[in-house]
Amino acid sequence: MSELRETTYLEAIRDAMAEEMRRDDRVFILGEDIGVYGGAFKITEGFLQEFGADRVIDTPISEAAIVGAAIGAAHMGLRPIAEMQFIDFIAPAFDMIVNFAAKSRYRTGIGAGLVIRGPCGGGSRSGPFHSQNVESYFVNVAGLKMVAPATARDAKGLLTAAIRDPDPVLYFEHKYLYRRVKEMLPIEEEIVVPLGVARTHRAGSDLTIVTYGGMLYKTAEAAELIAGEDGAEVEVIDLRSLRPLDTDAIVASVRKTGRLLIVHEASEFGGFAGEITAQVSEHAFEWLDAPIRRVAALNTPVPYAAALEDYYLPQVDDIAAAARWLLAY
Amino acid sequence: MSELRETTYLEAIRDAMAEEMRRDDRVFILGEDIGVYGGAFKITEGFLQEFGADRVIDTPISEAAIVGAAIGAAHMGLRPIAEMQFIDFIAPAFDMIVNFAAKSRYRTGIGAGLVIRGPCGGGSRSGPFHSQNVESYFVNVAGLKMVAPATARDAKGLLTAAIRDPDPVLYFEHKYLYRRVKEMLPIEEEIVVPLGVARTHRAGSDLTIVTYGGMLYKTAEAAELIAGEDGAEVEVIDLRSLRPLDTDAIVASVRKTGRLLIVHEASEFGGFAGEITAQVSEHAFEWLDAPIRRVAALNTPVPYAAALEDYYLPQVDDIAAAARWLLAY
Amino acid sequence: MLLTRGLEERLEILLKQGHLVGSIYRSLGQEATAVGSAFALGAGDWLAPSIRDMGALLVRGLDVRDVLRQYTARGTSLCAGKDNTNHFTVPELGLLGPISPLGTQLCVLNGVALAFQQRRQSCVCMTYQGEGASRTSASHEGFALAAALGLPIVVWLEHNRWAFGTPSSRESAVGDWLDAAAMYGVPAQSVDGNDVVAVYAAARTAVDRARTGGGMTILVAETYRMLGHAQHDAQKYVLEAELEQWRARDPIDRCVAVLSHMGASGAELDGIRRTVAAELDQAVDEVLAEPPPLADDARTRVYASANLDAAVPWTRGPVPGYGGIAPHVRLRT
Amino acid sequence: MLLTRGLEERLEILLKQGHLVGSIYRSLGQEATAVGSAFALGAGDWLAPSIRDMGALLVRGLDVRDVLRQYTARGTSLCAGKDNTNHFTVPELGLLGPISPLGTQLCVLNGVALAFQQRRQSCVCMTYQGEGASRTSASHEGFALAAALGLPIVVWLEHNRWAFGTPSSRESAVGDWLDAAAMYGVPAQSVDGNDVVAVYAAARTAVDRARTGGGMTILVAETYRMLGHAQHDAQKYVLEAELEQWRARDPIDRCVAVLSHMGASGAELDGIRRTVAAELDQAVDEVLAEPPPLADDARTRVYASANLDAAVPWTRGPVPGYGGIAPHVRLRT
Ligand SMILES: Cc1ncc(C[n+]2csc(CCOP(=O)(O)OP(=O)(O)O)c2C)c(N)n1
Ligand SMILES: Cc1ncc(C[n+]2csc(CCOP(=O)(O)OP(=O)(O)O)c2C)c(N)n1
Ligand SMILES: [Mg+2]
Ligand SMILES: [Mg+2]
Repeated sequence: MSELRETTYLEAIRDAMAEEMRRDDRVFILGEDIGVYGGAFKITEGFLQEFGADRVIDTPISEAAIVGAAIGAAHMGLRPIAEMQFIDFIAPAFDMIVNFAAKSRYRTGIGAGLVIRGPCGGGSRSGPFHSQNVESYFVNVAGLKMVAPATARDAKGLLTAAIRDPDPVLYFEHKYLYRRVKEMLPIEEEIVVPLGVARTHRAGSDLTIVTYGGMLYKTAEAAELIAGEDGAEVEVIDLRSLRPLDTDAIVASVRKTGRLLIVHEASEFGGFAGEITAQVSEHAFEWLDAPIRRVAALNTPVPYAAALEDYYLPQVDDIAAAARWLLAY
Repeated sequence: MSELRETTYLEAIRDAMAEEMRRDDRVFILGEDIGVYGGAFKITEGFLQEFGADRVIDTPISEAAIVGAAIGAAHMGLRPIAEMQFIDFIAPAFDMIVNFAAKSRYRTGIGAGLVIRGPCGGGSRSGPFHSQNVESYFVNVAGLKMVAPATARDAKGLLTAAIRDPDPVLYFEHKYLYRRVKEMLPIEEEIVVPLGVARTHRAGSDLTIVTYGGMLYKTAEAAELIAGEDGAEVEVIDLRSLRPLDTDAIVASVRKTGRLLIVHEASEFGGFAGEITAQVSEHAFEWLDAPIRRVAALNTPVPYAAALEDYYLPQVDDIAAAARWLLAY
Repeated sequence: MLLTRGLEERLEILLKQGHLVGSIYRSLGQEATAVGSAFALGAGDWLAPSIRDMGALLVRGLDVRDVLRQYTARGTSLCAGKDNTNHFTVPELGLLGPISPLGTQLCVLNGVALAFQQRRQSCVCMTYQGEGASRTSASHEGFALAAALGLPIVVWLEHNRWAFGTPSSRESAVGDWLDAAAMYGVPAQSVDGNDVVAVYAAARTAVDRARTGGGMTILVAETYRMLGHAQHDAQKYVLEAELEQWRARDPIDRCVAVLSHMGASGAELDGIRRTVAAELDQAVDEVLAEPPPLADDARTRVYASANLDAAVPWTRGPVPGYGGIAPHVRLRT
Repeated sequence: MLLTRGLEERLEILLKQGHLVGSIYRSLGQEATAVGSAFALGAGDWLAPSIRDMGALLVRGLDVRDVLRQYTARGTSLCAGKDNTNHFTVPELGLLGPISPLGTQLCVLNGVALAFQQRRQSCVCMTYQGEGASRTSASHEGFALAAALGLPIVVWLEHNRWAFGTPSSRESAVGDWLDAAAMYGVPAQSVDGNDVVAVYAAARTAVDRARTGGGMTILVAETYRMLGHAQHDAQKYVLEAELEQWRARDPIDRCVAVLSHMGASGAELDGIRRTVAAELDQAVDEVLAEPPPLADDARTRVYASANLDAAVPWTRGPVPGYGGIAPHVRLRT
């Protein structure tokens, strides 16, 4: 077994990119301030020195052009990683993603194997434009894949898999976890987490909670609370991939527990919980002993002030209350 | 009672705009080729002559700038209607819509009462970029309203309401219906259909089908088929508004029939049916006698060839098969 | 140019006959820009034509049958019937097709050029854009990035006076489109877009510059769109006098004049015309005999893995039921 | 300019003291551009400052307390604690704030100018944009539309040599930013952005042109960003010699020199400094005493109608249950 090192979520992202760039010279990264400056969050610190300006490309402030160039380079067999300085700034590249990247293989037979990654999520008092969760913008777009790691291991393993994937992958990294989440990971050993496979974070037989990304930790905390105080065992499923979605894992768990709660950080209305509800409704209706419920953010933009943002975001108490409601149902 | 005239869906849209422009000089329209040319579908034919170049503004090909200007004009108290030549081209304006228009009131207290409208939908062999249904891009974005009329009366009434509404409204007009759908409508009489209120297109007690936009007609046809052949009565609810969503109407119907089918023309995965399923799951779980099911398009882009597009789109037979499955459940 | 014009005329006939639906964006009057410029590229170079550059596709070696197949939505078409109009992406021919949202293609071609640059290949990219499209967001970002990175790319701005149904002078305040280049800090040149030889010469210079590390060049083709935007546009808004003026500058007539001047005989030219017509006749017959795609193919090729093909709708299985998992297994227990 | 600089220094202190989170984008060294230009506007005109134009906000009459309230997320702030940094939209002062995605603000200001144009009001709009932002898609569309429609608008391109942590020369091939204007076919002029009088003069000319129907002008302010992008950026990538050079051109020092030359005494100037400091001290004390917003206000003002306020999460009601409709009414019947 190889040596272990404490690795933050942020370092896991950096390591995945650096290791893939060392292994495969087709991998390169492009984005704003990633070279000379080393990235807004210093994720690509030292990359320019190690890999050179050909593979660590500082671009103009132009997200559409960044994604576009990644698509073209992917057509040529390269493996581009396009960084959005904040995932909120994926919006100007929306057209390139949903119309060019997503539809490329279907229309032409030529794929666009690229990764678009960037910091998402709230909790860090960053206001309406640096806190968003954007998965729902893309959830109805066939041709895209989407992942949202919650642990350092998954951050590394999913990014490695995404870089190698022949299809366009949106990789949502939660900035609140960057330096808060740490894990012992093997040094220089390849970790690959396949896209489309959920992970059972905590086993249980009384209630299934499906979540992903930043909400994993609050969910796990609520599950422990309930185990301690109520003696009920909550199964926590960390989706990791949103598309492809591991419907089998969700359905199997719900068929076991008979109860489902879905937790996500994006606003409730039109959020990803809807698709999960529809899938479970179709695949496990007869096993349901209670309504499928969801805990998600308010149906508003993300507010700035601490009191407002805390109110806006789902909290451990919300998850625990919902879980208890379902358990008592 | 005022005189009636046969009015196509397209004419209803034109009439709504022209009448509002006559009534209220704050209303104006901007977009590509809407002035000199009269619009790609000739909806604004004659507008330049009647209302002048100040209120019928030919813009450069720049959807972001069009929406941006509409926001600024709305801030100043005007009531802009921004036309997207095809609704597919709303993608380059995505950032302006979700980040500027939608969040404006929340952030600043100043609203952006504007309408963005354009032809959506398939069935006319227009290929992957002139056939899309784009509602899911926006469904998780608080601050927006969205409507999708199916009848000529609703096309007129919803557009009038949208123009008068103080919030940003996305108005999806189905191009397949433009000249195929006709109705007798009063001449020069104001029709206002409030946003957020669904319409029971057909009453029934055995099964609820919720749909909107282009799929209303196929759904209604399937309902008639089943009434004739199976003797079961299907209730067809035409949502008209997607946001605000008339959850009460849906829930009331499902509580009555115990069975729900959702039909939409966009791809299934991540489509609007998810949100409806989640709402019904929350509000009417105990009334459900069968799983909530959905009929929607394939999880692919919209293909061009007739055989492919027909396969891609939900058809009357699909709706009838699903309905029968639910009725038999 | 004769082939281009002939092919587009066949497409119009096929449309009238009901063999194809949708739009044809004719390049009538602009053939010289597409054809002359494409000849300046070599093997390994990439070309990204807009919808009005049929000629460039043909010069790069696209088979007229492939064009016909795509327009008539044959199952044998390069895109398997899934896309339409002039969207041809053919890596073997170095062709990158557009998608409909204008301006985006340049951004993607940048990535191709970037690959050349990274691999130290001395290959070049060329693309085209209407003056209307130059106002789009994507176009601007594409230009700016190509300029900033010094990519080996040549961009034609086709100033054909129109954008759909609106004169481009109404949609912009630009006087001389050559100025547009200044914003990006790259060399630029104006060319008579209806003169195939002048087009070639300018393209050649720009291509050579890009090939030798000189970065992007912007070339402005001064030309005119002689027909409506597409078939459904009768172009009623155009002054006949203006058309007349430009008809006198027809690129084929001018080329014929030059060739005659250089000694080509009428018989030789007629021979070429006949060859082209025969080729087109045969191609049309051949393609029309080919089958449409199979409906079920609508499900495939969304992702690289066939496991991720779209499922057959549950309503279309022999017995309705969800993918092997019958929801009613535990029915009312 | 003194007020701007003083206010930004207070914000830095407040940040260090933990009274505010998030970023402060200092305008150190660039105050003259914002201040001088804003003075060229009159009542009824609108101004849309970027994040580095604090001075323009103050000139237009924004209360320093409102700035402090927003940064420290008071419930009393103009945005009710919902937005941050220099995003101030205040119709009564003719202020349109930016949102974070760069370039978008110009597009929206166009709409304000359009309203003036439609109503035949002789009012004018002015806005600012970094050279980095000028590469964005929205910026381009905004310029192009304003030019095409001849809108009464003045746009400052603040060429401060940097875009976040990257020299702008690395992000573009533009030599002279004045050239950027050519693309849109409108008049343009370069200005010493650190000379408040020169800025005012150029702004005045452009504003007058816009007011009298002459359309858009682009003004390039040659200046320098003397600090990092935001607080978290220590600007390690900047050469000290370059900073030294620009420090010698500090806009306040230069303005003081001019005033002294015109006869202002040291005592007078010190008096102004003291007044500014006192005003700021008082404002800080006042604002810090004000309360944060109430959590529940997070739900409001998404739509015009309070009926559409976000619901209280069902998990937070006294008895969990969905908005009056108890799902278990028919429980296991
Ligand atoms: C983003 C976007 N908006 C609108 C359209 C619709 N549209 C297709 S072609 C066209 C006019 C193009 O004019 P120009 O770029 O000058 O090219 P030309 O047709 O003159 O060759 C328009 C508006 C589009 N394809 N993409
Ligand atoms: C669309 C978009 N992409 C990225 C960012 C992140 N960002 C904020 S400021 C900035 C640099 C801006 O540079 P410039 O426009 O020159 O303004 P300056 O800071 O120099 O005043 C970047 C990249 C953003 N705000 N918007
Ligand atoms: Mg044109
Ligand atoms: Mg700058």
